[in-house]
Amino acid sequence: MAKVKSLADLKKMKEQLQSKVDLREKGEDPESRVQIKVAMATCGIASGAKTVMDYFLEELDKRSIDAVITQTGCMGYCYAEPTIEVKLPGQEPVVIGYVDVKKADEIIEKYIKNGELVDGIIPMNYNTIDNQ
Amino acid sequence: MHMLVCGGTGCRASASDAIVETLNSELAAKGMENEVQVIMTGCFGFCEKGPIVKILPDNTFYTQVTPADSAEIVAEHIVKGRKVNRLLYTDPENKEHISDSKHMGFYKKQLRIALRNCGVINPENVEEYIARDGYQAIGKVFEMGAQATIEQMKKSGLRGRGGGGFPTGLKWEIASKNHADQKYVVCNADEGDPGAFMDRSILEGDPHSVIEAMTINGFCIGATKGLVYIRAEYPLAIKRLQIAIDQAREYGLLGKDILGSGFDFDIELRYGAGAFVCGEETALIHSMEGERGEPTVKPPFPAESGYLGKPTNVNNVETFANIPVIILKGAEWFSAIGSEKSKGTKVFALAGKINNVGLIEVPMGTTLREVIYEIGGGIKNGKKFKAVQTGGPSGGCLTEKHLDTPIDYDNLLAVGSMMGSGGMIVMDEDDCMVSVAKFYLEFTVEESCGKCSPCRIGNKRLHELLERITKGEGTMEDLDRLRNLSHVIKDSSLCGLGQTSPNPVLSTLDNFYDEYVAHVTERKCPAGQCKSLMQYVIDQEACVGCTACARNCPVNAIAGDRKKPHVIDTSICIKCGACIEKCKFNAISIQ
Amino acid sequence: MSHVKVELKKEDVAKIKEICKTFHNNPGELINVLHKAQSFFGYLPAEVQEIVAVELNIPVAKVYGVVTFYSFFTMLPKGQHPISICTGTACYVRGAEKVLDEFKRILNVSVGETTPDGKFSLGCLRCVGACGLAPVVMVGEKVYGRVSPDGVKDILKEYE
Amino acid sequence: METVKLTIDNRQVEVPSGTTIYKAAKLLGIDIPVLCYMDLGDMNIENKPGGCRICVVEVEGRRNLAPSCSTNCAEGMVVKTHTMRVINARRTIMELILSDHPKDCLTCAKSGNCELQDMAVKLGVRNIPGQEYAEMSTYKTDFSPSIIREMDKCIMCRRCETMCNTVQTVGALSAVNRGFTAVVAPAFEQDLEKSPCTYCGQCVAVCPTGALTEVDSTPKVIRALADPTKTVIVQTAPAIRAALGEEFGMAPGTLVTGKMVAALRQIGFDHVFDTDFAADLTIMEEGTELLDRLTRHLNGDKKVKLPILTSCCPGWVNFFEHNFNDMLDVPSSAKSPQQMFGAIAKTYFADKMSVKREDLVVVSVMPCLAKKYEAQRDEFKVNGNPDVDFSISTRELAHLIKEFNINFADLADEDFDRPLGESTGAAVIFGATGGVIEAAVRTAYEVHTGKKLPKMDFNELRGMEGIRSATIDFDGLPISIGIAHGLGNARKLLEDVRSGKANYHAIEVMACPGGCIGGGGQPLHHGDSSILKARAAAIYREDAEKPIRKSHENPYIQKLYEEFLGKPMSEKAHHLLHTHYFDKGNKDVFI
Repeated sequence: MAKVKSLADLKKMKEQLQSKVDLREKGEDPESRVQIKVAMATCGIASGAKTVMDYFLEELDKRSIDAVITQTGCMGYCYAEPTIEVKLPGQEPVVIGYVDVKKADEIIEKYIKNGELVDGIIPMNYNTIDNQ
Repeated sequence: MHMLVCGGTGCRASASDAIVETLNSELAAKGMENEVQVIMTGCFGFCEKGPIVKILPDNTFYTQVTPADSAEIVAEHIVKGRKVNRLLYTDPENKEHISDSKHMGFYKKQLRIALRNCGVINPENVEEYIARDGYQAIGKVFEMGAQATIEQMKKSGLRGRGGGGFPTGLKWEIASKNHADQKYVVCNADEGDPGAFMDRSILEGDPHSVIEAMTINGFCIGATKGLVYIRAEYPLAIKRLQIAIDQAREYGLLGKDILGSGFDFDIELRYGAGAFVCGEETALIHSMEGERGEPTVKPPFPAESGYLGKPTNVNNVETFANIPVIILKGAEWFSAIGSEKSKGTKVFALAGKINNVGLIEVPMGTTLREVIYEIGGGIKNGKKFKAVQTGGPSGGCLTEKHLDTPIDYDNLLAVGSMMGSGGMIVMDEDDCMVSVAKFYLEFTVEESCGKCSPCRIGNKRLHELLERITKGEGTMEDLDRLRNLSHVIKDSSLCGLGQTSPNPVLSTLDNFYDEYVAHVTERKCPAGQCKSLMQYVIDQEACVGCTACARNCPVNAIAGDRKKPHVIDTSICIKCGACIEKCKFNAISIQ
Repeated sequence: MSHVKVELKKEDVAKIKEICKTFHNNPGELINVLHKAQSFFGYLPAEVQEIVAVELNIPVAKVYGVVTFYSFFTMLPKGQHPISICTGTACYVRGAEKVLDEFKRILNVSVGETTPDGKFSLGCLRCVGACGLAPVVMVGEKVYGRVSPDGVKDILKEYE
Repeated sequence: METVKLTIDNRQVEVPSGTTIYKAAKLLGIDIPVLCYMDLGDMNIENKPGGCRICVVEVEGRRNLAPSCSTNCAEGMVVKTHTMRVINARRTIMELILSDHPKDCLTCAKSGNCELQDMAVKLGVRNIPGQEYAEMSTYKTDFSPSIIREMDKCIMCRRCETMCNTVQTVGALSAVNRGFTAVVAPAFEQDLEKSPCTYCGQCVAVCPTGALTEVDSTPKVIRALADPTKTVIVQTAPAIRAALGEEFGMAPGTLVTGKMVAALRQIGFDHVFDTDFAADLTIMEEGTELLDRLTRHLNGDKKVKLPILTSCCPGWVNFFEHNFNDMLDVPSSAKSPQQMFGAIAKTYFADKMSVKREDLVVVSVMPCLAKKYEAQRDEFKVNGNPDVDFSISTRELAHLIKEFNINFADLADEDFDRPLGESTGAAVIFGATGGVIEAAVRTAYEVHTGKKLPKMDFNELRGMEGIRSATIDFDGLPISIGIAHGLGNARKLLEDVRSGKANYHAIEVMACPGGCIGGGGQPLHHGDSSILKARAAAIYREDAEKPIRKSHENPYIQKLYEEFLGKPMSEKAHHLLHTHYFDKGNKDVFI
C-alpha cells in the first residue's frame, strides 16, 4: 500500500473509498449485495457474536446469497447482545438484537430472502453527526 | 406491511403480548394476516408512553396502546389508511400530534459524536475510517497551525471527559507553552470505574479516531511521542488499537513526515495492571515509568513535569474521540451543542435496574429523567425508581428530586455527585442505599494506594462504620462521625480518589437519611437487603408441617412436628434462604 | 502477599532474561516486563521477580513493591480454570455478591484462593464491560452472563 | 531572585518563589505541624510525599486543604493555618493515624522521643473515636541483628524508604501492598536479614515512631556487669563524645569525653578504654597496606589493586559485599577499629590481666547499628566467643546512664584507662567524614617520605560535600584521594572507579551522611545538618587539642607492636587484625 503523502492524497482516497462504499450501501443495482454488520465489541463477543458471525459467513455462502459480512464496534444496545445490522439493497438498515444461530437462520430465511421482518428488531434511537 | 409491537420489559408488563394477540386476530378477521406481519421488537426506549406500536413502512408511531385499541388500528389504519389520531404521540411543547417517529423529540435525545463510528465501521480496516473523513482533521490542523488549533479547541468549550472536566484547550495551551526537548501525549485508557466501559467501546469500535486526535495533540503541543496507557484487562481493545496503529503507520498516517507536513509522531502502548488510582494523571505517569502508581502532589502538573519529567498532556479516550470532529466541523458547531458551561455530548454506560442497558451518548444538558425513562426505557420489571448513581466510586446517588437536573459537570457537582467517567447505574426500590454506599467504600478501600492517611485509614473507617450500620450495630453518633469523617477525607486527601471517595456516603446521607436512621434506630433495612437485619418467619396459618424446610435447613434452626406449624429459631438461623426455596406453600417470609 | 516457592528451570531463567532484553533491560518498562513474565508463567513467584530485578538493575524490593501494588499481578499460581466474578456496580446491583457467595460455598475457597486439587481458583474483577449481561462470571476466557446463584452448579459442571 | 508576597495568618511575608508554605510560615515564627516531612538540608533531599496530611492549611480560593510542606507559595496567596476547618481536619487525621497505631506507648522504645506522641500532645488528641472496633493493620515483627522492625507502628511517612533508596541506594526497603495494608518492607516482606540491608541504621535514625528501632543490648550488658566472674571492659568510638551530651540537653557539638568516661566507670565497667586506640592501630595496618600496595604499584606490579578502600565502616563493608562483589579484593583487609580492639583485648590485654577469654566481656559503644551485626559475624569469633560481645549505640548508652541514676551534667571529667585508652588526634577524627583518610595520610606521609609533616590539618579532605577528591603531595609523589559519605555517594564513586572513569590511590567511604557523627545509633538529628556540622567541629577541636596527633606516635601502639605484634602486617597482625570479605550479591539467582 502506497503511503498517503498529503492531504490532497487523503481526500482523493476518501472520494474513491466513499464511492465504493456508496455503491455498496445505496445499492442502485437491485442485484447488489446484502450487508450484515455484527457488533463485535467485548460485550457482543461475550454473548456469542463470534459464533453468529461465523454462522452467517458459512450459511450465506452455502445458501448462495451474495452478502458482505463485517465486524464493527459496539452499537450501544448492550442489553440485547449479540446485535447485528442488516441492510438490504435500497432499504434502510435494520438492527436486530438477541441474535443466536437459530435467530440468524430465521433472519436469512425470512428477512434476507423475502423481506419479511422478524421479531427482535431494535429501533435505532440516536442521531448521528451526519444528519445533524 | 409490518406492525412492530414493543416487546421491551416495560411494554410487556403493560400487556404488549396481548396486543400482538389481538392485532393478529383482528387481522385474521379482516383476512389480512398474510399481508400484514405483526412483529415483536426490542424496547423502543420510550416506556413512559408504552406500549408502543409502530407501523411500517409509513413510520406511524402509536403510543399507550391497549389490547382494546387493536380493532381500531386494524380497521382504520390498515384497512382504510387513516391514522388513529388519539393514539399518536403529542409533542409536549406545541401539543401537536406527531406520527412519524423521526420527528419525535425523544429520538433526538441521543447524538453520537464520540461514538460516531462505533457500530458503523469495521474498526480493523483503516479505509473505512478514511471513507468517513478519517485523518482529514489532522490534515486540516497542519494547514491551520498549532496555535490556531489550540484556539479552536478553547473556543469549542470541550472539557476533559475523564471526570474532572478541565478545559481541554487550556490544558493543551499550557503544555504547548512549556519548552522542552521532548514532550509527550498520553491517552488515558485505564478505565477503572466499575460499571463504565465507554472508553473500551471507543477503542474497540473506532481506534483511529483516538490515534488521529493524539497526533493532532502532539502537533499542537510539540510532542512527537504518544503513549496509550491501557488496561491489560481489555485484550480486544488492545488488539484493535495495535492493528489500527500498524495500519496507520503503513498508510503513513503515523511515523515520519505525516501527510507531507514534516511532522513526526508515533504511538506506543503501555499496560495498566489493575489499579483504579492510575486514572489520576500523576499516578498514571508513575505507572508508565515502571513505578507504583502512587499520585504525587500537584503542582507540578504533568504539563510542566510529566512522563520522565517532560511536559506531558494527558487526556482520556472519549476526550480524544471528540477532537477530529471538532476540527472538521468547527468550534462553533460543537459549542452549539450542550449546556452553557458544558459543551458537546457525553457518553454514559447506562446499567443497573434499567431496561435498555447500553452505551448512550447525549448532549450535555439532557436531564436524568430523559436518559432513564426515554433512552433507558425505564426501570426493569416495572419496579419503582429509587436512585441513580453517576460518577462511579467518586460520584453520588441522586434521587427522584434530581431527575429533572440537566446533566453537566457543574450541575452534578452541585447536587453532590459528579460526571466521573460516565458510569450511570440505576437502582430500584429493592436496593438498600446504605449497602450501596458500603459497596463503593469497599471498592475505595481496596483501590486506595495507601499513600496519604485520610484515604488509607479514613476510608477503611468509613467502611467499618457502614458495616456496623448494615449489621444493626450503628448509633446515631456513628452517623455524625460518618459525615465529619467524610468531609475531612474529601478536604484533605492527596488525590482525586480520596477527594471524592466519600461522595457515595455523603450523597446517600443527604438523600436517604431516613434509611440510615431506620438501620440505626429500628434495626431495620427498609429495602430488605441487609442480611443481618432480616428475620425469617414461618406463617403459622400457612404452614402445613410438611417438614421440607426443617430437612433442608443447614443449621437445624427449624423445629416442629409433622403436620404441625414449624418455627424458626432466629438465634440459630443463618439466613441462607434455603427454607424459602423449599417451601411450597409460601409460608416463609422475611421481615 | 502470600506466595509459593519454586525452583526455576534453566530455560525459565533464560526466558525471563529474554523478556527483559526485549524491553532493553529498561527499568521504566518494569510493568510491561512483569506482564510478559506473568503471561508466560501464569504468576510471578519470588524467584522470577529476583531475576527481573537483577536484569533491570533495580532492587528486588522495588519489584515486589510494584507487583503488590497492582491487582493484576499475582504471586500465586491460578487454578486450571480461573473463575472471576465481576463485582462492578452493574453486576453488584444485579446480585453478583450472591453468585460469589455460591461459588465460595460450593468450592469452599475464598477469593484469591485455589481449590486443593488445583482445578479452580476464585477471583473478582471490576467490570468486564458486559453490563448488559450482569451479573457476569468468567471462567478462563469464557464469559457467562446473567448468572444466578442456581446457575453456579451448572457452570462448574462444564469443567468436571 | 524572584520573590512572591503572601499573607499567612493575616501577616505579610515575602519569600523567594519556589518556597513552600511551610517554610514561609516558619519565617514568620508559625510552626505548622509536620509529620512525614523531613528536610535533609545540605544533602538537598526533602522527604515530602504529602502523605500524612497533618500539615494541611486553608488557602483562600482553593477547594480543598493544601499540604503546606509540598505546596509552593504564590503571589497574593492568603493562607490560614488554624481555622476551625483546619484544626478539625488535622485532629481528625491524627485520630485516624492513631486508630491504626498500637497504644503501647508506655513500653515503646521510642516513648518520650516519638514524633507521633509529640504530635498527639500538640494536637490535643484525648480519645480515638471508635477505636474499640477499628481494625488495625498488623505485620510480623522482624528481629535482625541490628534493627527491629515493628511495622504495626508504621505511619507510612516513607522517610525510611527515602533514606534506604534515595540517600543510601541500598534498596532494601520499598513501599509494598496497597491501601490499608500498605507498608514499607523488604522484598517479599521477608526479614531484613534476607535483604541487602547494610544495617547502616539511617532508617532508624529518621523513623518518627517506634516502627524502626535498634536492638537493645543494654539488658545483656547489665547482666554481664552484675556477673562477678566476668571482667567487663568498654570501648567508646570517637563520635560518641561529640554527641552523647545532646541526650542530656547539651548543645550539639559539646564534647563530653571526660564525663562519658566518668559515667562508664560509675556504671561499673572494670576498664574504660577508647576505640581510638584501635583507630590508631587501624592506621598502622591500613596505612602500611596502602604504602605496600602503592609501592608495588609504582614498581610495576600488575597484580596489585588500587585504589585501596577503607574498611572501618561495617555498613560500607556490607554494602560492597552486596553490590560490588566483583571488587572484593579492593578494600583494605584491615578490620574495623571495633574489631581490632576486640581482637587485641581478648588476646594481648586478656593475657596481661590473666583473664580467660571467656571471662572477658568486651562492650563497645558505637554511633552505629551495623556494629551490632559486625560484632556477630562468625569470622570475628574464636570458638564461638566473639571478640566484641555487645555493641550498644550512643542512645543506648544514654539510657544506661539514666537508668543507673547518674547525673551526667554534674560529673567531673575523668581519663580513659591504659593501655587501650591512649589515643592520638588522628584517631579522634575517624568520627567525621574524611577523618580516616586524613589520619592515614598523616602517618603514610611520614613513613613514606621519612620526613616530618609540614602541617597537620588537611582541610582539603574535610567538609560535608557528598563526594570529595583531593591530591596530596607526598614530597613529589602526588597521591590522589577520593572521599564519599552516604552509601549513595559511595555507589557513584565506586561505579566511576569500576568503569575506569575515576582513578584514585585511596578512597575513604563512610556509610552514614557526615560519617560516624551522623551514624544510625547517634542521638536523633531529625535531618538538621547544623547538628552534624557542630559534631564534626567538636571532633576536629579535640584533635587540635591532643598532644599527639599522628597514630604512629602513639606510645602504647608502639609498645603493642614491640611486645606483641612485631610490625604492621606481620603474621600475627595479619591473623588478628585483618579479615576477608564475602560475596553477598544475588548471584544465587543465576543458575
